[in-house]
Amino acid sequence: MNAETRPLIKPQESGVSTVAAMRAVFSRDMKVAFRQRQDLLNPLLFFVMVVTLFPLGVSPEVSFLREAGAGILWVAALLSVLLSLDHLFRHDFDDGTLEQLVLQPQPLFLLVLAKTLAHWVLTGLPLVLLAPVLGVMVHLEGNSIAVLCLTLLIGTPVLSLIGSIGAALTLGLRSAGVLLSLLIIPLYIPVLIFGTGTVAAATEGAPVGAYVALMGAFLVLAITLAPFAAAAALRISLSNS
Amino acid sequence: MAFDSFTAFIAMEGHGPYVWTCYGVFFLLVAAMMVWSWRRHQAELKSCRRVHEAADGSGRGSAQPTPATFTRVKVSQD
Amino acid sequence: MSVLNASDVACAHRPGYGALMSEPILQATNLQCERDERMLFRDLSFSILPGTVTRVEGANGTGKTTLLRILAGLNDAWSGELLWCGKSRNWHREEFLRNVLYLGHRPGIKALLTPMENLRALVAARRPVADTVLRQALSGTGLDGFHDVPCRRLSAGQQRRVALARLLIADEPLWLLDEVFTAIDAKGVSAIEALLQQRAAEGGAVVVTTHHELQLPGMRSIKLGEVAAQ
Amino acid sequence: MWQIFHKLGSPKWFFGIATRLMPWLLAGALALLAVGLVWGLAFAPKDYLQGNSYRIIFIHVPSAFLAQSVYIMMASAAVVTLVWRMKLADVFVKAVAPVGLVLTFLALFTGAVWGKPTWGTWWIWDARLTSMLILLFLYGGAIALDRAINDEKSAARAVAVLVLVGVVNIPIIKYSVEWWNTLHQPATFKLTEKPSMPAEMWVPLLLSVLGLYLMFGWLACLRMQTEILVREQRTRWVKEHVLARRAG
Repeated sequence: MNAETRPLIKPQESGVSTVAAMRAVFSRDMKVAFRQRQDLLNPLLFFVMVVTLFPLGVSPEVSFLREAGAGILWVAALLSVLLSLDHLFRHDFDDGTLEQLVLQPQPLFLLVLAKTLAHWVLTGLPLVLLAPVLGVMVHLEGNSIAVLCLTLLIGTPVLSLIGSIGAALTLGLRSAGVLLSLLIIPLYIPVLIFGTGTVAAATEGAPVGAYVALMGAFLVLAITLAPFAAAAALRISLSNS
Repeated sequence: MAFDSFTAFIAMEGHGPYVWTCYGVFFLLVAAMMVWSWRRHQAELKSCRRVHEAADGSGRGSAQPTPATFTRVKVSQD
Repeated sequence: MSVLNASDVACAHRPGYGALMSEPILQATNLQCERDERMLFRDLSFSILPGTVTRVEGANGTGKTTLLRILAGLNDAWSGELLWCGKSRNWHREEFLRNVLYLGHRPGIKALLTPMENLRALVAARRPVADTVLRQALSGTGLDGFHDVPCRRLSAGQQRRVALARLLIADEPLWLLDEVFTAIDAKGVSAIEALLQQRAAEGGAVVVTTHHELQLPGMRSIKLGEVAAQ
Repeated sequence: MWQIFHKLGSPKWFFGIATRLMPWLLAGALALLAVGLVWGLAFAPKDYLQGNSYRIIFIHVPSAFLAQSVYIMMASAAVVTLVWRMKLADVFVKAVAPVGLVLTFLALFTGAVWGKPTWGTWWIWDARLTSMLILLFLYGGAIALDRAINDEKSAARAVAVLVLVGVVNIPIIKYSVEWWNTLHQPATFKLTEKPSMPAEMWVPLLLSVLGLYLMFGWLACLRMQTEILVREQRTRWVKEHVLARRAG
């Protein structure tokens, strides 16, 4: 038998490192997003609009806004992230990129983590950057705005990570958007509570270190567990398609 | 007995409506779950039976299903 | 003929060793798949040998795509046994994925990216390939001049060709190709047929589903749809 | 070992066991609930603080207790679904999720009605009630996801992932809601936690909790049997079962 007629089964060590593969996934998502820049603005506009509804719908009084401001901003940020989650896997699912992602030899949960990170950089991070402006508009004080931004900085990645599970579970279903919200909102409650609670504590002048540390713990927990669940959910959803 | 009379038992010193509403809704929902689950079970048994009886029938050739002839069905105009 | 002992045969992990031609690269035993309460197939057994092209045959709805997705590891809703080089595929998933190339009927091409970017992203997950090689591959599928045009401006056939460009540089020993001739013109079809044949001659194993009448010398086939008739 | 495991997971085996078990479960449930609730309603002494309204405890606590443990049971079954792909675990989750939803609703409803004479308002953002409300959402989400996926196996596995994620979150939710509660309104006095409850109160409470557990067992068996019939309709044993019942 001729040596050339034997296909070489590739040895274990060959191929691309997991980090390189994650970087490739991340940069592709960024590239795709920046080819459609106007879509990046949508969650931000939504964020601003929801915040605007509160002074109009409830009261423009400084005292009310100062007390409710952190909560309003947090709820609005949560809803914007929720709104953008539907796209996390949807386009990849429709064009078949997701199949290829699942068939990559690298651990799927790490690739999902890279995708989720890209999602956060494209939606969560801009919200954090915009928050100080809106914080001033709802009459929050300087210190409170700083703490609010800090909690959003730690909290929005958690929202993206938990959301990735819901997005993966509802992939390819009818009315996936509404279903996604139903599944995910209850899981968002602890982050919301601690996000706003920390700002409230800061407004009263209480030390916030412990709460921030606790939110950090949420983030660590979400980073370690959510990608596994999302990867499992993706396999299930693809299996069904 | 913690109450002096039946009327006192019903009234529960003014808390009667609350207590009895709760118990009422509790029994209603638990009973509804029981009845509904039971009826669904019976319906499913029945449908399984129908499926298998139909399969048995055609297998033995006793009750042949009508062959597909695609003849038009007469509909009276009354 | 060289003398090989048992550990050398079949998928050794060291470079330089390969599967013997007679050793199936993929072996399915009593595969069964049920979808939406409908039995697609059961007791399906076959083996895929290196150096062969295998065509999955069957009418619409007999589960050709599903079978291919099961083989690729995209569909988990099956029972039976699937051996990859004599080992359980599910327990050697990473090694298996390293060695298999799957092209679905959704080609995995991002409309907003250019053919070059798409091809680079698809290949980069598996091995580093120089851009010049990628360009050659794209040119080889007749996409000269379109390398840096966003894919949404390309026709359906051209988009498929971007995905097919992977085949020109792929070194995976097992190819699973779903409806590979869709949206490809007659000239392209015969070129792809030649490509598959060449791949088989190199020792690769190719599994295809297609409605197109594929006739290659030495082609094997898996027939689906007989369960439904029973 | 695996043989036993597989036998335990076999729908046919379960169907037989459940048929034999169900009369006992139902009888036990009715007896315990009757004794516990009559005792609680008519014979247990009045609470010195809340008066007679506290008698709602004999249904509120069992419902709340069971609502939470049903979710834990579903999560355990979800592990079995994902790891061993046992059909019976899928069936269990699907069959009991609506029961859990109803029990959670009952806990919420009785809590709200109890709140009126106690706090003077129907709803209060009390830590327990809020946690229960979130549990209701979790149940609702699981049922909605199950309904949305056509393929049974995929639905079971997707719901299993969701329930597991939920069960990891439940302690976090509980903790954060309690923290939030102390932040906003220090609890004046809680509905259920009494420093010490006399035996005439906790014995009937225990009886009704056990009674509702047995009732849940009966409902779970019945609903699982129904679900098994749906799934295994074409098998030989189902055929024998349904045709034998017609003859007998």
